[in-house]
Amino acid sequence: MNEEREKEEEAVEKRELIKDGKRLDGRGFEELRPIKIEVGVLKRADGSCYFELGENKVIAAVYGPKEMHPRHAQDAKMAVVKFRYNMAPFSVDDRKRPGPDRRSVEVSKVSREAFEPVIMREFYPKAAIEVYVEILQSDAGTRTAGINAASVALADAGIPMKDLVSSVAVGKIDGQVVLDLNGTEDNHGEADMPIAMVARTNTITLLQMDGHLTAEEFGRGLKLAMGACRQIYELQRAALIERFSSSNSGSKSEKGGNKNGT
Amino acid sequence: MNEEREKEEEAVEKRELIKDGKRLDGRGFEELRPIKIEVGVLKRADGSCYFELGENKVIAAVYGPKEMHPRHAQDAKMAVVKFRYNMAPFSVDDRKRPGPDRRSVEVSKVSREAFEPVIMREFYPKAAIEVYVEILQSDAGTRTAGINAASVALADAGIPMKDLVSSVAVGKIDGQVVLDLNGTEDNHGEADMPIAMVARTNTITLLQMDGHLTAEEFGRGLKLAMGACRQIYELQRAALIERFSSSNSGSKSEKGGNKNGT
Amino acid sequence: MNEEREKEEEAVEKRELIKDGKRLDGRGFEELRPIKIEVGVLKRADGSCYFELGENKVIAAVYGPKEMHPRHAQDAKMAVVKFRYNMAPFSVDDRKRPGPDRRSVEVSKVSREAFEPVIMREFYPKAAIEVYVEILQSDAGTRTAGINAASVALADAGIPMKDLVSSVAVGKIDGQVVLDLNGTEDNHGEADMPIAMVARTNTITLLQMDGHLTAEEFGRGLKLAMGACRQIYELQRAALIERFSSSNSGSKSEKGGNKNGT
Amino acid sequence: MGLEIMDEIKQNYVANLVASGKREDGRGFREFREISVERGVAERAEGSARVKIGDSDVLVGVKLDVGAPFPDTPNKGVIITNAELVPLASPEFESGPPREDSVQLARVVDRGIRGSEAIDLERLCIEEGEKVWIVFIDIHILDNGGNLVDAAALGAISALLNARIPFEKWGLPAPAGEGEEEEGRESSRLPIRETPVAVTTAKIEGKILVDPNVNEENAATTKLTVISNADGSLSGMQKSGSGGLKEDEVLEMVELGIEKAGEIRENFL
Amino acid sequence: MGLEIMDEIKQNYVANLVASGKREDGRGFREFREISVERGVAERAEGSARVKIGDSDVLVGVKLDVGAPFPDTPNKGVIITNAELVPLASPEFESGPPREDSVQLARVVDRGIRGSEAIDLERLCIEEGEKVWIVFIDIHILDNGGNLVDAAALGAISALLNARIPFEKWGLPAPAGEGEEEEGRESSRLPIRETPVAVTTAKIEGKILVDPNVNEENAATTKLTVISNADGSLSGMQKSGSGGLKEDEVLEMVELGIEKAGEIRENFL
Amino acid sequence: MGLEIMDEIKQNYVANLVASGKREDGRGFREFREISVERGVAERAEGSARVKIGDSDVLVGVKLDVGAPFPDTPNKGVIITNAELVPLASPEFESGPPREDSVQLARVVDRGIRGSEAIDLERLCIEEGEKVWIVFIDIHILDNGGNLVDAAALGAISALLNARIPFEKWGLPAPAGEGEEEEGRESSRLPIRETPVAVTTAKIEGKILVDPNVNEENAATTKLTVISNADGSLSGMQKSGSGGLKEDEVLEMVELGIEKAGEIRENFL
Repeated sequence: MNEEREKEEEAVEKRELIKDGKRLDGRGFEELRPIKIEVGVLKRADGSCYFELGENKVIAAVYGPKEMHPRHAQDAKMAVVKFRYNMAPFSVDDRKRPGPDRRSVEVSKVSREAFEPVIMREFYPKAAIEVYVEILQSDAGTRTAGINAASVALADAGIPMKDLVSSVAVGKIDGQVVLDLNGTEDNHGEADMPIAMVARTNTITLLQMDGHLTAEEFGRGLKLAMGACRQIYELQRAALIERFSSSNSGSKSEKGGNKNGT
Repeated sequence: MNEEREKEEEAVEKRELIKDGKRLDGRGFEELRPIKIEVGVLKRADGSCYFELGENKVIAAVYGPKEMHPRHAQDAKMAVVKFRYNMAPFSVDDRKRPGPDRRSVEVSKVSREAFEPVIMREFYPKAAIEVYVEILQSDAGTRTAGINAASVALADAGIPMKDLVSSVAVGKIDGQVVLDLNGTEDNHGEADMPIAMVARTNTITLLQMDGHLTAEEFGRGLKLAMGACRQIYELQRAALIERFSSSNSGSKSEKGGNKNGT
Repeated sequence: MNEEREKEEEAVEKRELIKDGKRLDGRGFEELRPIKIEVGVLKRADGSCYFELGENKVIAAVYGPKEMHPRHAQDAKMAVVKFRYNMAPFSVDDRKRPGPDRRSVEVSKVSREAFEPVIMREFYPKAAIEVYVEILQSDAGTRTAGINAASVALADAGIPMKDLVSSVAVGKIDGQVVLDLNGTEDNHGEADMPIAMVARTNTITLLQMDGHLTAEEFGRGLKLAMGACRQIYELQRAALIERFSSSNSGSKSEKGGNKNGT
Repeated sequence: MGLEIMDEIKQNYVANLVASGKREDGRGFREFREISVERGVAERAEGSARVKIGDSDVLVGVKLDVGAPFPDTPNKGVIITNAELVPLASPEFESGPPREDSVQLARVVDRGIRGSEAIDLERLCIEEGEKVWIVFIDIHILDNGGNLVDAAALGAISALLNARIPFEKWGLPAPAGEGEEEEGRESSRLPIRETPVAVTTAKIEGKILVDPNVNEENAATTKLTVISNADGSLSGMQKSGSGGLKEDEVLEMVELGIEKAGEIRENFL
Repeated sequence: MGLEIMDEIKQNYVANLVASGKREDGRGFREFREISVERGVAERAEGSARVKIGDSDVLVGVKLDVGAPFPDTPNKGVIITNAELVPLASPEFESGPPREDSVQLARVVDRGIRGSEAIDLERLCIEEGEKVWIVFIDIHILDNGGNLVDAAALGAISALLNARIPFEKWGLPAPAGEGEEEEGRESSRLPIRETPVAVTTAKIEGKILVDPNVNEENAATTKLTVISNADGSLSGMQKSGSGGLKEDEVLEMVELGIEKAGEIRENFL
Repeated sequence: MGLEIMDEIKQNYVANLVASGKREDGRGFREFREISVERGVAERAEGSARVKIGDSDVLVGVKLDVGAPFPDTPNKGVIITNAELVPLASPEFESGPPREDSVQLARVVDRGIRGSEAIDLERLCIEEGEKVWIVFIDIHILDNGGNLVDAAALGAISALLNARIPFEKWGLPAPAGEGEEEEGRESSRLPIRETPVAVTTAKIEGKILVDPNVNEENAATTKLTVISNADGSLSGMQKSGSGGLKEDEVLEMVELGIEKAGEIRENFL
């Protein structure tokens, strides 16, 4: 591991994030990092999901629908979605002070908005649906991993949604548009662009861009990201189907209530 | 400008704030700095005013009467007046951290109390009348400029008042009681005493003193300030009358509601 | 005093907190510091007590039973007890920043829990009983002094309790289990263990331990502390009886209300 | 959170107008409201600009301070962007800790300046690893008539272009290569090398329009802010709002954003 | 905010009494309640005083620390005044961040000490531009019987007069010129050269009276605190409350404030 | 604060079970739920451990930083323990400033590590009075199934045992005496010399039981956490809850705590 890191650092200093047509971690330009999804990993939450994207490790929990507090923040017509993205202090190289900072406030906001188009909020007037995402380990792409986890956790909680939301970033390194930057690529790259999408309808629900891209690169990157979202969507579905089958054999039946399929 | 500043600094080092019977900016002892008043400068606010006093630039907005939140802070007998004095971070030489500090908390309190005697709060039980003053550029005297601006903005918003409130400071430099200290005078002067007054009834509604004065100097300063408040009152009235005339010709008629004269 | 301090410091450097079978302040191992109790020292509070334990000076005030705010924090079955332990900035050698820190949050919590078993909370559903303890001067043992003061102040306020709570710490210095550490002993000692107890029923309502003790030392220390609590209980009772007699002769009769014995 | 009755009526009215191809204030879908930029309005600041776009009124001040660089960029100056949505500007803004709207506003403006490398940060290094110039960009919203982001971003780059480095105040030599052009040599311009411009488009009833006013913002399900540079390249983007966008809508919005940014740059920077 | 029914009844009762020339506790209009000052009550503090005025009970502690001076006064010590209106003292005081009442209290006391130049701050300089003594004045309210300002200000100057500079604790030489008079030479008095005294007057039903108790404070429309020095000069003033004052009322209050301050100074300082 | 109806029913059910000698999950009174400890789960941390006790799930990360020592212990490293009861873990936990539960949790874990002198802090001194290692112990609760303290304390000591000092990252020499045993010599273990283990017992209906689950915690009037070392000595204790304990109950709880700590130490440390 350490040797690997050293080599990486050397390459990075020479601004060589791409070598022999491959990225430093061996991936092709349009290749996702390995993904691992576990559904229903928490007991207290109404729905939960553990999501790994390369070295990112995130966990999402959903509570609700429940009564919205404080009352004056209730919406008489539909449920209010709360979304809290939070990094554990030890999730990054230099310890992060506990509690929300400006970055996490913004990430929470755009992540919430990524779900508002799909959650059937009108089913639950005056209610709150709470989504909590904890970043346990970070290596660039935590917000996309968090959204993917939250999406599965919402389904696990039985919250009615038009469809799942899937999320990934594209970026630019060494002048090349590539999929799903890792931490080294993100630190030394030229652009990063996370998107979230309802894969079945190709509806983009989150779109941010940081850095520098030509309009042509942007268009190409967008297409690339949309394709990758479809891949992730299949993995999310598969994880939920597996959960559904095992859940039917009773492992979580004690929770009851408004679950998908229990 | 720069040369002027240098000369000023030199003079100040020698503690010469007064030269040949004149102040460094050329004013006489009992002379106000130039004043500029614009009414109705903001579109969202129910009333607003831009006020310049020498190099001070302040803007005031009034919202209300509106429902008071939180409800337990309502007064069943009369409207609650809120007053927020705030300095823009770039309004002073050394950047000010955004948000309230102890000084602005105190200034907000005494400014609010300067208006409570004149606002007919009993007309609006349970309501809130909100006054916001932003200091865009500061050169000593911002609280008095803010009160003058707020007074006009309250009238512009059609809030019923017994009369306008006018405000000015007197101070002491080089042993001399003078009117309306500027920044240099305030930094090197011996005393500063802001007052606010209902000019028509000679009722003092704000009175603070900082520094060192004999009782005789105090009495003299008070008279001087009261006289200057009457001057400012005329300027405030004039600005409102002009606004009223132009307003009647329709420029702000879209706002409607409880305006003076619309 | 200064000479005394110097000697103390010297002894401490050599780790000699015990000399010739006596502690540095001349006390025996099982001896309390001098205690002084005054009841009803504050006028606004419903009950109050000033308590000295050696060089510790604390004051406690009780307000209530009164309406609990905010309403959603009310308990429909019983009164909520609030307990705030606070150190004056000048109560310690190095000035303490005003406001609660983590230590005072914890002390407040365990102190509150020390009273919950005895206060007849079910008499006052939806109400709040507020206990405020201010540390004016600190020399180790402030939480026990605060509990002792609060106990008397609760009685002074006429809050129905099953019995008084009494509190003291034991600790270990120079390998010896001793009663009621002072500041020097606490700084250089090996363990500190505050307890609170309902003396009449020998019920322990607070128990914390810091440092290092064998199980045997713990058992011995616990017995020692329980015995000392019984001593303190007698002093508390005596102070209340004295208050009761003088109170009956009218000194605080203007307060009326739900007082013991007025 | 629930909309007041009047807000809802306005919202429907605006949406219906847009559906029928019109806008509340008579503009075309690809048309900005009137813009004005006034530089140097706050004399205590090292640079400042007041930008009005329609009824929106934003004052941006730039202050410079000397401080330590970040450990991982020891030879670069520091940018700190902050926005205060003071309650003076809108009945919806509240006193208290910055809420997500103001955080987002500041971060999007900041992103455009960083992404375009508008400031040559290496030229703000005074002593490597020890002392650099800290550039504070403070956005003060005076009136909210909608589309605050574009006004704030335009105010920020204008204030930066207006700013001088107060090196004499700090007893420092004039920054290399910039001092020559100044007359008094008392200060020096900030090293600005790019002029990012933000353009916000909104989607209402399936239509794309630029520069939404405050009622259009309430009616819009989705907005997209596109920040672009003199060469038409992109240096920042942010979707906001609780709706979704199709790929072709995004591309249309980006194209529109770049076009409008060019016009604004030409006229105001 | 609305007054409770009992408060209102009390307030009317007190106001009617005053209107008929009487006070609730039988005092004359120009008469203070009983005052007591006890110095050196908090032994962990470098100086302290407990002041009671009637039922009001205030403890002031002075702590000294070594720190950096403000950049614009490199050769002067620093004063930091803070007030905690702890909920122990009154059912109206609440836990939480300091509210405007406690901010005002601390600032008015601070103003009197600064305005009168009570402390010779230049003698608190240890090393110009580097190290000076920081004087913390912490006001701790124990019981609120009204007129806290006068009690706090009297406590502050008393605690300052009581304070010693703990130079030995910091391994510093004795401050010049002050060490001689001390026996142990272990500490030295603070260089106090003036004794500002605050006197608060209130206006109730058009009458002016001094040292309002808590019910009188509730009944008063306006209060004026006047801080004055040994020579009868003024070093601070603060009007509070939602009423107004005429010029002659102000002058009467100032005259009364100076007179009463002289009496207090003579008896307690 | 008032218990919801379902909570009350559960509480009564659990209490009645205990009164009749049984536990909700079939355990004996002196029996822990299943425990698992996984070390090295958070790779950005210098040390980490995830501990599950029944449904409780706690992740502890240890980060090391270089900073200044406390003035009164110039030759010792610094421990800072922090707990976040994030709302992910329980519907009762709320966003916002840390509440008394999380403060208490962190302080009790901290107390055990300090009381047992688990870390040889003198070996974390880099340069006396100037530079020492700061050890941050961050407790992140993922799922609250009851008895978080024992899980957090076990996680903390496990993460400390797992941690390496990142001296090379900081350009510092390997800490003396520890580097030898390491292969790559790139980092070095923390100097851990004791393994404090916390065991919490609860009193329900007069019965003492160990490791309460979340329903048992709600039903318990009183809990006692006992932290003990390899030699059976005690290094921390904390009673919580609004009930009281008799002397013999305390002694039973302490004895039970020491016994169970030994078993846990043997199996998991």
